[in-house]
Amino acid sequence: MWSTARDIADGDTVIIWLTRDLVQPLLVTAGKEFNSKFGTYRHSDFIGLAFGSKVGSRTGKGFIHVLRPTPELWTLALPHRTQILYIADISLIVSYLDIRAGSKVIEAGPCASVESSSFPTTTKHRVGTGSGSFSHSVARTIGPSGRLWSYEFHEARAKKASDEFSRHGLAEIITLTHQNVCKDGFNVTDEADSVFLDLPAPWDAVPHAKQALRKDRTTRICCFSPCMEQVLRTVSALNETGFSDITMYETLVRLQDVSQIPAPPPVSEITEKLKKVEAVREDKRQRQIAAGQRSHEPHGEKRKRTEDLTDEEPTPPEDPNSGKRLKVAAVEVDMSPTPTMSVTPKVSLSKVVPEVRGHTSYLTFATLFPSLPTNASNIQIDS
Amino acid sequence: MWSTARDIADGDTVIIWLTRDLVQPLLVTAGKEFNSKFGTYRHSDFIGLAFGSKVGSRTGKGFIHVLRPTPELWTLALPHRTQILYIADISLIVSYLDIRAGSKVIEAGPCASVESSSFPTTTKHRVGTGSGSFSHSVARTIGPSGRLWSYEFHEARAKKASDEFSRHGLAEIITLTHQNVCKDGFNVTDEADSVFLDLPAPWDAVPHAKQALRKDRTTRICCFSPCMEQVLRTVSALNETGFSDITMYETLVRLQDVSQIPAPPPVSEITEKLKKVEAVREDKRQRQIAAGQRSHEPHGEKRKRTEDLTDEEPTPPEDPNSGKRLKVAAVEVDMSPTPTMSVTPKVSLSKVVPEVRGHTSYLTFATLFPSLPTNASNIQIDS
Amino acid sequence: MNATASSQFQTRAPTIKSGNTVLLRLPNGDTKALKIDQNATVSLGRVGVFYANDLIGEPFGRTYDIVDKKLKLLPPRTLADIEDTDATNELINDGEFVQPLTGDEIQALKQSGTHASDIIKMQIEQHANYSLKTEYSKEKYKKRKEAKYSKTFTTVEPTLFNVCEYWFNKDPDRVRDIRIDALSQILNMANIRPGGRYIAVDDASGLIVSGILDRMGGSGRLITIGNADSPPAYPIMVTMNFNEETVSPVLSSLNWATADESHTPLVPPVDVPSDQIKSDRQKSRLNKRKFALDALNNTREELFAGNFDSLIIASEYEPYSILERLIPYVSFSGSIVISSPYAQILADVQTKLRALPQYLGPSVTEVWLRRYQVLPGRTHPTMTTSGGGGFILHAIKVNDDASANAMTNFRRPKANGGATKQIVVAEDETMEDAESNTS
Amino acid sequence: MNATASSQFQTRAPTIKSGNTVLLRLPNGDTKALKIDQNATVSLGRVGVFYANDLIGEPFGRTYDIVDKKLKLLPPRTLADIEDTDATNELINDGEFVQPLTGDEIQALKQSGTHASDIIKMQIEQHANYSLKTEYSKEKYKKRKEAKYSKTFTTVEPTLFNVCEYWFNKDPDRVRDIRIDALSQILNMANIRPGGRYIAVDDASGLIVSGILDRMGGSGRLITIGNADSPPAYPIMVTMNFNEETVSPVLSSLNWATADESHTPLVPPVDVPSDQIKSDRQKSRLNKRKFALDALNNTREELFAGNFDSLIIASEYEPYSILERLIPYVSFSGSIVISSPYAQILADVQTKLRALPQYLGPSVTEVWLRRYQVLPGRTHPTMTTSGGGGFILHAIKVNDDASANAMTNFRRPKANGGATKQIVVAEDETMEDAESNTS
Repeated sequence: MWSTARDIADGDTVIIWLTRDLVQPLLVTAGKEFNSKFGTYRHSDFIGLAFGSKVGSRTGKGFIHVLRPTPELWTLALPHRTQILYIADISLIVSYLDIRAGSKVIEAGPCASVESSSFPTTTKHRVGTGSGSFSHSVARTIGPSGRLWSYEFHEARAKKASDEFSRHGLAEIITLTHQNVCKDGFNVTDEADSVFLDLPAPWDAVPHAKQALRKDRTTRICCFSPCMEQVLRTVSALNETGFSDITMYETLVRLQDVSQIPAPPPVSEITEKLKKVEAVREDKRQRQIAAGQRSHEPHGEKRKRTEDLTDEEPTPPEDPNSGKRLKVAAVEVDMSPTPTMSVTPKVSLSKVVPEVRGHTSYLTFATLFPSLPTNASNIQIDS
Repeated sequence: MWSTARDIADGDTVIIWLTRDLVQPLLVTAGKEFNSKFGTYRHSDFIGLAFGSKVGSRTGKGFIHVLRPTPELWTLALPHRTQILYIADISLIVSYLDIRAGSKVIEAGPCASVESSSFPTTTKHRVGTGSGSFSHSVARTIGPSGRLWSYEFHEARAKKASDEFSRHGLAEIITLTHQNVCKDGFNVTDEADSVFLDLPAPWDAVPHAKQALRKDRTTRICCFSPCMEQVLRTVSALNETGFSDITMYETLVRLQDVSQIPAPPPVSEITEKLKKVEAVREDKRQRQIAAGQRSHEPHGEKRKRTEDLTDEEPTPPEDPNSGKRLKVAAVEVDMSPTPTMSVTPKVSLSKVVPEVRGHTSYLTFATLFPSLPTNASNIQIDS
Repeated sequence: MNATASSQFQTRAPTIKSGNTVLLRLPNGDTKALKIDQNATVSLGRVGVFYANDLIGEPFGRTYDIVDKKLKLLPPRTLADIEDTDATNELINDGEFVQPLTGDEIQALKQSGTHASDIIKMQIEQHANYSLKTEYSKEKYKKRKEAKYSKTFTTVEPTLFNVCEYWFNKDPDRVRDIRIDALSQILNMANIRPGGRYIAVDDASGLIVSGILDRMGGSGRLITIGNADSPPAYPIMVTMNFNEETVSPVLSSLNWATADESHTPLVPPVDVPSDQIKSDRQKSRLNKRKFALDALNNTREELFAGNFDSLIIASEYEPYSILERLIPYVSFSGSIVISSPYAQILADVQTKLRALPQYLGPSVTEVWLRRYQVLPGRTHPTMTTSGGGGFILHAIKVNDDASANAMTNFRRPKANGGATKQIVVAEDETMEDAESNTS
Repeated sequence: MNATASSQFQTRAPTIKSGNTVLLRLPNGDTKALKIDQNATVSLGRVGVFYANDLIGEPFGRTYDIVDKKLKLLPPRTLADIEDTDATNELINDGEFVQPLTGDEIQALKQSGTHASDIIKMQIEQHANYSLKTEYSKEKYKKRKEAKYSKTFTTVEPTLFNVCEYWFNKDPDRVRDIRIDALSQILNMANIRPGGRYIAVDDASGLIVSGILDRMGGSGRLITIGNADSPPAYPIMVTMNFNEETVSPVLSSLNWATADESHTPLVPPVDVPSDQIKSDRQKSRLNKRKFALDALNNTREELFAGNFDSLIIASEYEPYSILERLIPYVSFSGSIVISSPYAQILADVQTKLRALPQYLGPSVTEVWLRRYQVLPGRTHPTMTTSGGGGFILHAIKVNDDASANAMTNFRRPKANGGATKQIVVAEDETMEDAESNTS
């Protein structure tokens, strides 16, 4: 897999972190340049630095972070960055399928069939081979003693993924096959510990999956489907094929939006401000009346102005949310809530970000228990 | 509806609040007694008190609160108190169906049909006539100028609900009919502003609902179904019957568990405690060695004991979560996290209660738009 | 439009009137609020321009096509229509359909008067991968494009649900994160009904005030406390298009200074000796001022007299400081409902209320709402959704002076004191000991 | 049981061994953890008693009926079986089926040796409303009752998923509200893999340690820091039934005193002059003590040498105070993962980390999990569920000393200082200005 050395070497894959929303992979190649809106960098500048270093651009304007790849950063760096949200799905699937050091796993990307044409191909929703998210995560978890058989229906995607796995040093762990598993099944029998299907019509592949799973131990399957109708049909197929403990989960992550703000002020603050506004206005009116009375000018313009002033009403702001500052006579009073004292403590308040992923897919899980022994000393068979 | 007077009168329905988990309705009847594990009360003691009063028992042991009924308290006081969770469903339905002062509403409880036998009768999940939650809430909202036609399939339940509505002064607002609406439909035509169906097979009643709804304005329907298969079939029926804007929601409330606890202490606290444990143990060992060396007794028992003591190891607790107090020699050190100073501020921390309602029902909504005019001056018809 | 539209529905008119601010749903799914004035021309940007008079008198909820600035009525969309058009963005974003015309190019074509269907044709022809797609997909893609560039729109009835959804989607901060499920629960928890009497503190642009007024149907009383020296402008009320009778007999407003019982507002004199009145204009102004002052004094008196059914708070100020000010005016057994975007703000309030026996059963709840796409064969929750719809604190105000209510001489004040202290614990919903108010 | 069970699965044995603590699922849905010892008799309360030897050597996941203390192997349950039995409580709780026999009566019958099917028959006969029910319901009710009083149980494989679910359901406080979805994300975010090197602070009964060890497969290094003077006992590891090779080559523990670089632990002398050694017993004890001291010193040296891949924290102490202590030992580009039951605790930490450039991209997420019942015709989310599964803070440790990494002389420290300050804002995921680290 990716380099585990402390420092970056020529030929390493690194992850360039520009901002949280702008993360991309880079194959370090001495002599090449990396250009971004955060400046220009020579690849050779990265070589010899520790993974995880902040690097300033050659012009001194801007900087980037050069990170060691992980399956999670790799997912974050994929073109469809919403895929980061699949960390919830991927990690739950790995746990439920009991994938760990040395596991033998099958995954299959979408296969087209006449039947599936009425179901979404779920390109957006895929975590399978195509995107590589699941593959990289599983390869990391099973390690060098494990095995991942990955099946991809689209030839071009299969080629691309295969190249990528080789570049990332995963060729020993991942075997990629371009095959329609719904029609042609898997190339192993009684060998896999678990199967993950990211297919529009997983029910077509379920019997093949049973064949591929080993029968001497408990094994598990997960079908990843965005729509409820797919789930209902998958559940039937799993049940008919002899899987047990059929269950279904949905999982998501809800990113929190943490803001540090002054503690909300007590309402006494605005009360005092409003009283001040009243007082200022009345004071101004009194002074204007006094000025008007002192004036010996004849009735007319001046008088009228004074009269107007005594009648002065506060100007209603067009929108109380946009205009917090009320002009009262010549005195301005800030009406926004502010801490009464400068020592008002700040508080960190957390809520879910305004817009979140509301659904990825339904995860239908099932278990295939070892076949019952045909004879046993202390155990009686009841079927 | 229920009394709006300030004080409780003989014959009023009140809500007795014993604890949050023990709330019950009571018809105040002079001469009767109310007995509970929180003491004994004479109904006549309540008469003349303000609604919302705390009342001590006649023995001086315990007290209760006597509240004015609201549809929400009524729901809380129902035998299946988990129904309180339906406040989310009921309030959203009222909003979506645009139920307000003067609305004319139809609601229907479960009707049995051959077809529906494969679907759950959802007794547990009903908010319809049977429980009265929805009826009371709607009656409150539509007020004296509104009208609620309530249909109930079970004769006994219909009778019970009818009596209850009369007792609560709702007879003018709610008309209860014992009828199988899936078979026999509703008794009004072109008159209702909205329809709410809490039926195992709502698709059977959808065409009847269309007939009952007025056609001169936009009207709306809601079908309340616990299972996804019911939703799928309802959506089809609504579409085929000519409803538009078909959509589906789920809504829940998540009660928060707020605890006021000392702020989590810094890890320096436990660090210092552990160092103290080390120091105490070493000090004890040194003193024991010194005592052993001062002793002139011959080798043997005493010597062995000292030797043991010098080798003393801390006793591992069987379970670190159960035994926080480590006995070190004769000195006890409290290992639980505690505030370093007595002035450590307390913090209020909030999380969702450990076990919550995960599902009530799916709410399938649809809209029936006014019929298109057959002729119109400035508008061309395109169908 | 229809004479049988019964009188009880005068909260808002069932048809569009001149001066209404109407929500219009555009082909791309956006909703716009536009004022519809008699004889005016209404512009919907790239969707087109039409004569406002065509909408006046129409019922809400209809769909129109704009043809030569005139409106052509279309039948309501069916599920099949939706299925063919709703997933436009899904297809376009999945990276397979690369849009061959840039936005600028399309804009130029439209400005040159090219018809939508021609633009679509051009798009399809230029589409690199298009020939690889099945006939089925082709047809779907065409329909979706047609929808996106069509000149149709739908008027949205200003129900509380629709108006809340519009404002929440537009700017959740302005409505203090109150989603429609939260608003619905707030109104039910506060027992809003025709004829009720309520106090509201609404810094949520008038969303709560709109909800209360909609439910009251012109009967009852609502006093709001605002932050400004002038009457609060609640912009959401504009979108609701209330009839005047829904609002004026019901709603009065104070601010935090005029709502202060200990404060005597400084107002210009209204009782000016008649010999000092110099003009009819001044006289009329003084009359108006007197009328306003009387209204202010009446509202103050009414508030201070108390016995309101509920107090509803959605404020930028610390909620407990508001409770301290306004709780005296709530009747026993009345509800207190406080909304906040943050659990922490309400957690702090709940901790305070638990220690005070006049607040019964304070609870903090988070609202939870999930919408589904229900297209045939493609049912699933919506792919993106709002992160949160807010938190609600509810409590009941009670008369905790049990000794005043004791009917016997058996009562021992001390034992009762103990019990009073214990109930603070008993109200804690995390406690399981139901025996705790036995002293 | 099967020779082809390949060598890489030695993290835990695929079959039940004597001494294992096995999870057993009972007919009422409860799961119990019981130690299975050779030649012992195991009691499952009212479900029955059986000989432990019948389970030893069996693969996990099988279902048995207890007949005369012997185990009779049953085939795995199908969906039809589940449909008939799963809703037992639903039916019983809906108030229509009133249970005519009390719990005590049933207990008495069972103790008198009455067979389950007879008890069911009696129940049915006594059931008041039973005759009113359809034949279909009768059959269903009978099957459900049978399941409830049957003497069957299923062994549960100690996968991380199953063990986490068992402990979380049993007592969420003891696992600090870490639900399986949270645990799974923690392990992935911390990049746990065979051969990795990790530091963990696990006050969650060893749930996190168990997860890390399960994923490491006996290869790599894990140092944990505990709160006690003695090695931490992680009770959840017992339920995992790890092989010895999974744990001992990988796991070492320190406590907060011995993990303090500035502190020299006070330990009894190990280098006692040979003339002072009075007995073989003392000598052996001194050797053991020396071995323990060497191990302690080695672990300390290893920790202080740093370069660990990740730091995982689930502690009752304030997380930032832990970060301050342990962050020096995490390698650049390494992950920091902190779990807490409370959003507020992590919000406070995130606010601190945002101001510190060595923490890249700190984010706080809430986990969200929903389980469904998938019985034919009755698919819906489970009616009750856990309220929360915890919150996770993730950040990446970076070498923020950009000047040390500057490859040119163009760099202007001051401009860079400005940029450094700006990135605190840039990492805030609520900011949309992607240009902010251009100085």
